[in-house]
Amino acid sequence: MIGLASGAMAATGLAPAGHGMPWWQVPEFCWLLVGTVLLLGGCWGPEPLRGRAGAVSTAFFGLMFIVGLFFWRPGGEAFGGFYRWDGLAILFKRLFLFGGLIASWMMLRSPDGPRSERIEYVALPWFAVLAMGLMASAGDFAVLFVSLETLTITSYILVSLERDRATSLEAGIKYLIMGGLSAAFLVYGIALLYGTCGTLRFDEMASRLPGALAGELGPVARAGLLCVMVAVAFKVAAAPFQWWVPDVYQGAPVPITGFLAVASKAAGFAVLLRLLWGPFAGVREALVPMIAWLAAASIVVGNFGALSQRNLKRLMGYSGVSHAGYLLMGVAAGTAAGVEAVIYYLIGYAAAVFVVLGLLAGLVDRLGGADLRHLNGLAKREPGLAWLMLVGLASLAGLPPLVGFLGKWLVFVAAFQAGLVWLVIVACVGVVASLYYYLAPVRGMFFEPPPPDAPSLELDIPYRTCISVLMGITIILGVAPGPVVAAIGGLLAGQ
Amino acid sequence: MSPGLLHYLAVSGLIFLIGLAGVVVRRNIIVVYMCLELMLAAGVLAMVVFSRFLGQTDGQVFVFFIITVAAAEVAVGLALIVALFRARRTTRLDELNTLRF
Amino acid sequence: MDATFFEWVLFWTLAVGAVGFALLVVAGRSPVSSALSLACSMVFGAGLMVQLRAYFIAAVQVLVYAGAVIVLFLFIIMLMDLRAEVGRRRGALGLLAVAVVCVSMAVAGWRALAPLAGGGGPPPAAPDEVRQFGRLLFADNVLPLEVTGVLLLVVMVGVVVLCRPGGADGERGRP
Amino acid sequence: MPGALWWLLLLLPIGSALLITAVLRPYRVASAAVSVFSAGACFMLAVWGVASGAAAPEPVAWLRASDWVVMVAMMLDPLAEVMLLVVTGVGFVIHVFSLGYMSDDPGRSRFFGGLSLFMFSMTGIVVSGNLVMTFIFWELVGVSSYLLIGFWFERPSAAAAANKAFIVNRIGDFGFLLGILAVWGTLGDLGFGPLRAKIEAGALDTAPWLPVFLMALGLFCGAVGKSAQVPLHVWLPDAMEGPTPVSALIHAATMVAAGVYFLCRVFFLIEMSVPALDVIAWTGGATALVAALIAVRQDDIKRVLAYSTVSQLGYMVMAVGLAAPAAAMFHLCTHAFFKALLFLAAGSVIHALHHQQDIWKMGGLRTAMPVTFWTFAAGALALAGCPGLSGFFSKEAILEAAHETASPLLWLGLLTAFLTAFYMSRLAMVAFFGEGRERRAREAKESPAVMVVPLVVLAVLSVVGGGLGIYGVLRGEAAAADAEGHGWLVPALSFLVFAAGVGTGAWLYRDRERDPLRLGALRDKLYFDEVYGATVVAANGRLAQFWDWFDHFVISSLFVRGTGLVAGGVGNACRFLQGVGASGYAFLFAAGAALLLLWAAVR
Repeated sequence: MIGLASGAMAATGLAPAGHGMPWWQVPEFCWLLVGTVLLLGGCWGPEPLRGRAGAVSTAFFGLMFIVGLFFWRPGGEAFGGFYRWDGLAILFKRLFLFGGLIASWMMLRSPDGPRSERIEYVALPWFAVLAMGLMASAGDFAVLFVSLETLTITSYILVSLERDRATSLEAGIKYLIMGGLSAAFLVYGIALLYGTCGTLRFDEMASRLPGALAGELGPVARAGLLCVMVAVAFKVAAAPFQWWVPDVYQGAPVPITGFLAVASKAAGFAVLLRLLWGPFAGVREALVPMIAWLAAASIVVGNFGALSQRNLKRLMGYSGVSHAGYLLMGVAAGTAAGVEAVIYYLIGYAAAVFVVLGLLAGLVDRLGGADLRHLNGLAKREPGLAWLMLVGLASLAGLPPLVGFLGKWLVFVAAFQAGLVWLVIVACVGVVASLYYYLAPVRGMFFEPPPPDAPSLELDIPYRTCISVLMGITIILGVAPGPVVAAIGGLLAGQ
Repeated sequence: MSPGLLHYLAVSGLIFLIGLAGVVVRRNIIVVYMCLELMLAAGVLAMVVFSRFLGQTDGQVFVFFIITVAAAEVAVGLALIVALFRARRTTRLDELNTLRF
Repeated sequence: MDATFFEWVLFWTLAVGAVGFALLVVAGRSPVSSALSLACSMVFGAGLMVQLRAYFIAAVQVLVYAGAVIVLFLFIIMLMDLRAEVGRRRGALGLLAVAVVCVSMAVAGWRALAPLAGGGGPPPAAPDEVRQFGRLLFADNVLPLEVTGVLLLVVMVGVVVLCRPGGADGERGRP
Repeated sequence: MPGALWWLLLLLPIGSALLITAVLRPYRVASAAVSVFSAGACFMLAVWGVASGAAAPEPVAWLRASDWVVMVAMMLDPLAEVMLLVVTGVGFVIHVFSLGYMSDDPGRSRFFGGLSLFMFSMTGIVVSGNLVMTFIFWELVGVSSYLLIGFWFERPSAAAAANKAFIVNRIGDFGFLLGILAVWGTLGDLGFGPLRAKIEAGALDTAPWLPVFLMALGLFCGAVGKSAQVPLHVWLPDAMEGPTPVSALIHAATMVAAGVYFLCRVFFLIEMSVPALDVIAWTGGATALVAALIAVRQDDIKRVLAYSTVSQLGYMVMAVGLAAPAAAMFHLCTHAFFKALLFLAAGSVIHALHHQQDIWKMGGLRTAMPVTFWTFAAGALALAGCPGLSGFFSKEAILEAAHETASPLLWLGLLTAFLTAFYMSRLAMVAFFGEGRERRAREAKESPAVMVVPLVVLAVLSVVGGGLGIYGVLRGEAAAADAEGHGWLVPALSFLVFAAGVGTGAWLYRDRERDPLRLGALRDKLYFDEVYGATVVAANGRLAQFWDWFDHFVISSLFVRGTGLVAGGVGNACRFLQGVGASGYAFLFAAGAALLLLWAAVR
């Protein structure tokens, strides 16, 4: 009872400005409560409720998202500084809730794999979102490590839940091994950093790290720094640590792919920004060249790797790697403008990815698969859906007036301002090359004949509406970015 | 003069590298997974060493978390491996090759 | 012949044991011998921790790793009735590449550690270290501790779902 | 006119496009009506605004990022006004023409929706007040032309052409984006007004030449793509796959001219770098010559016109490079009139011949389609540079600029002018004179009034366009300074070249027209053919053949397919690496980490 009440209050996030925030105002507790109740209700609840668990979960995601959008105000911290409640955390938490909302909506409606009657599909996203939220709020390496691993382990399970499909399990195993490797690097890196700075707290490390790097143990600290960066690069799917991405994206059920592509990547960036503007703030300048190289490698590998793909999910994996590269450009800029650009880019990327994968999720069994050839002739079978898909892909390709263009523009400008001209040139080459593979499905949809005995495609009105709304977001954010950019800037400045 | 930071760290670093090499070289998923555990154990050792040489306890608390996470990972990983074995009758990594472009 | 000498003897014994068994994990032909080597390596590692007077963590390491985790590994191996690894081994070129990577990392590590050539043990442990440990874990680090609770819940769900009998998922009826 | 009404210029076409896409798709007549109405209203608005000298509307802040602001601003100087009139005017005429041309196409709604979107983007480029807006509309033009070129998407060639146009344009835009960023990096502003003020205040006077050169070159890259200059001209002839009004719209007044217009718009930036001007001038000259050579060998009526367009665009770019942007704009305007006319006349022919485009299957249309013939002749003469017609004046202005700077480009320009006159007379002789070679040609009838009237309007403009005073408006006060004219050399040379070109063409192809079908009829004709083959045309033909080969194999393969190949190679490498399985991933992961560690250790 108390938990419920506190959860309700927490959801409203009535945190007073200033320091000190009672634990029950931490919204993650509310999310934990929802997840647990769903889990228990799904196991032992009455039958009609169990069948509706997916709808209930989606509704709660929507509720939490709306609450987060309208009621959260930055300022304050909890658990003695282990938990931060600032603009960065709020922005990312909204993004995670948005990702959870759309992904659970997709699971609810998609004929592909996950069904709302399987309670683990309903409950696990809540735990994943909870872990992401904590990652974005972490003020200490212990919180960061534990929540990051919680997210990773939840992702293994989500990816491989369709265990009657061999590809799903295979993707899970590959993810597991690569994830374990990155966890090992993270642990070792944290150990080395701890050994040289003598603390795990972000704020203390921020002041001690420059000294540690200059001191006798400097090389050790540097190695630790790099190991942590490797683990973060793994999480955001940056080259050369991106190998798991195509397999996992292809093997997972489509809604999960969308969830990973959007929320998990955003969580990685939350950590990256948190670290670079927290414990590593003093050495950010020194890390910029490395991040810039990671960005360039991701852009090249992602864009060129995607060229020869024949499966849309796999293609989205490679495209996700390239987008990680563009996002890293904004990080490498190392400026407030860069951070704003990254967050704006992430929002637009989320909307566009959900348009493409949402359509795929709704259609995949009728289309007969997720290969590019399955999309052939979509414009003749369902012109409206083909146009939706076109807009999604065009936004990913960065065509104006869609949000993909504006996000890229902001990121490029930030990198250019920081003097990373070579990186901007590489990125422009990548954008041009990306057109080849984003046009491939478009060409198939509009210019190829549909397969001879294609079943009729049907997508119910609410689902269509949802995708159309997402498409509307990509257009509106591209045409009228002012308010959102201003809001992001305001939240970050108030941090 | 008794063994110093260098010596303990060298042991931990060697174990880390051996584990890494094992992850790459071995084909059996279970053995690969053991090698991952080896790498985590190396991290644990390094953490304890640093914690003791700094004269703090924080590091050991963190070690507690590492061990918990490692155990959790083992549980999920082995469950996955069992599911895979049931579905495909294999535990060899190089036989996992259905996911291609 | 003083305490320092014995410390060195102890250190070398434990270090060689830990590293040697780690090598055996990688080199072992059968998964069972790998698992046992892993357990031994962990125990020797725990010995090093004891030498550093981190008794509590050493105990946890032995109990959780060498006890629970390795038993889990062995159990699964037995369950699946795995024989020794047969078939193709990695080619010489592959091993060379691995060696290059590991050696380069070792070189980087050595460069990092070189300034620490001096010896000297750690400062003496605080008398009430375990109490301190408890306070840190349950008071200061309560948030990560709670998250590990969530993690264990997730793991429980995951293991149940992944290993639930019914093979190709009878309730779904998908091919 | 109140300044705020200018916004309608953008709102009307986009509104029409949205209305058609969202609501009117099933209603073909309504779609066409809405689209034509919006185009007409825009034209009236432009005339009204220019005539009343309305001021540009207040700029609106579009985006405020942390330390910079992007405004939605309009810039309406004489340059923009002239271009605005041309774009809306020609656009309106083409809308009307499309009513007839597309009357029996089932996808008419989609077509008019695309046309409106195109008008929106194009108007946007014209009135844009800063580089960000220009770039956005620039890309939008690319998108809408993709939709229009690929309009008949059932044809694989149309799909390929649309893709090619889009991708080649993006290659140019890549340089354009870098150029914009360079401008922003060096001058710290993106609005045309502030930029000009900064340069006039001497912001670039002490700058080293290389960054300024690269900046100018980056901006030029965008124009190279959009205005189809060598080596990115390959998309334009293929873009003929679209419906003919689209060809007229894209190839005459608007999309391809956007590059030239943009060069004039930022001329104050480009002229800060003399080497960049040289690059521009020689690129333009090369384009003019190469395209004219290729045009000589083409048999498809629309392809001849397309190559001719490329050639004329090269002329305009050359003029910009010769520091005569006013002459470039002047030629752009006159060219817009007569090339739109030529395309629409070709469209009228194609419509009457049920989509037959090979000129060797036409013939004798002079009597069957008199209005089309006479208007086509007016356009062809104007293009060839007949004295007294618009093309003569504008071409002469460019040659005069070359003469003034004593550039060798003068001779190149004259050679191109000769070739232009030559292939236009060839086209006219083969298609319109003689007798119909096919039943469809013999049974051809004049097109309906809705198609003929726009032809007449454009023909009148083509004839008198040179005397409308456009040049004076564009040159501003400079016109008054040297109004008394120049020497007689250049006009005389251009006249000579025109006469020689038309004469040669008429002389050769007058006999040629029935020749291929009645072999052995006149031995001496064949003898002439051999002389002809051995001399003038052989040289021409070889060169043209060479360029055609160059065009197809070197440029297409190198830039279009070559990029694809390189990309495919990298893609295959990635595929190979990706194929190595999980332990391979682990190895690559570790190798990446080792690289990072080593990099840090070495530094």
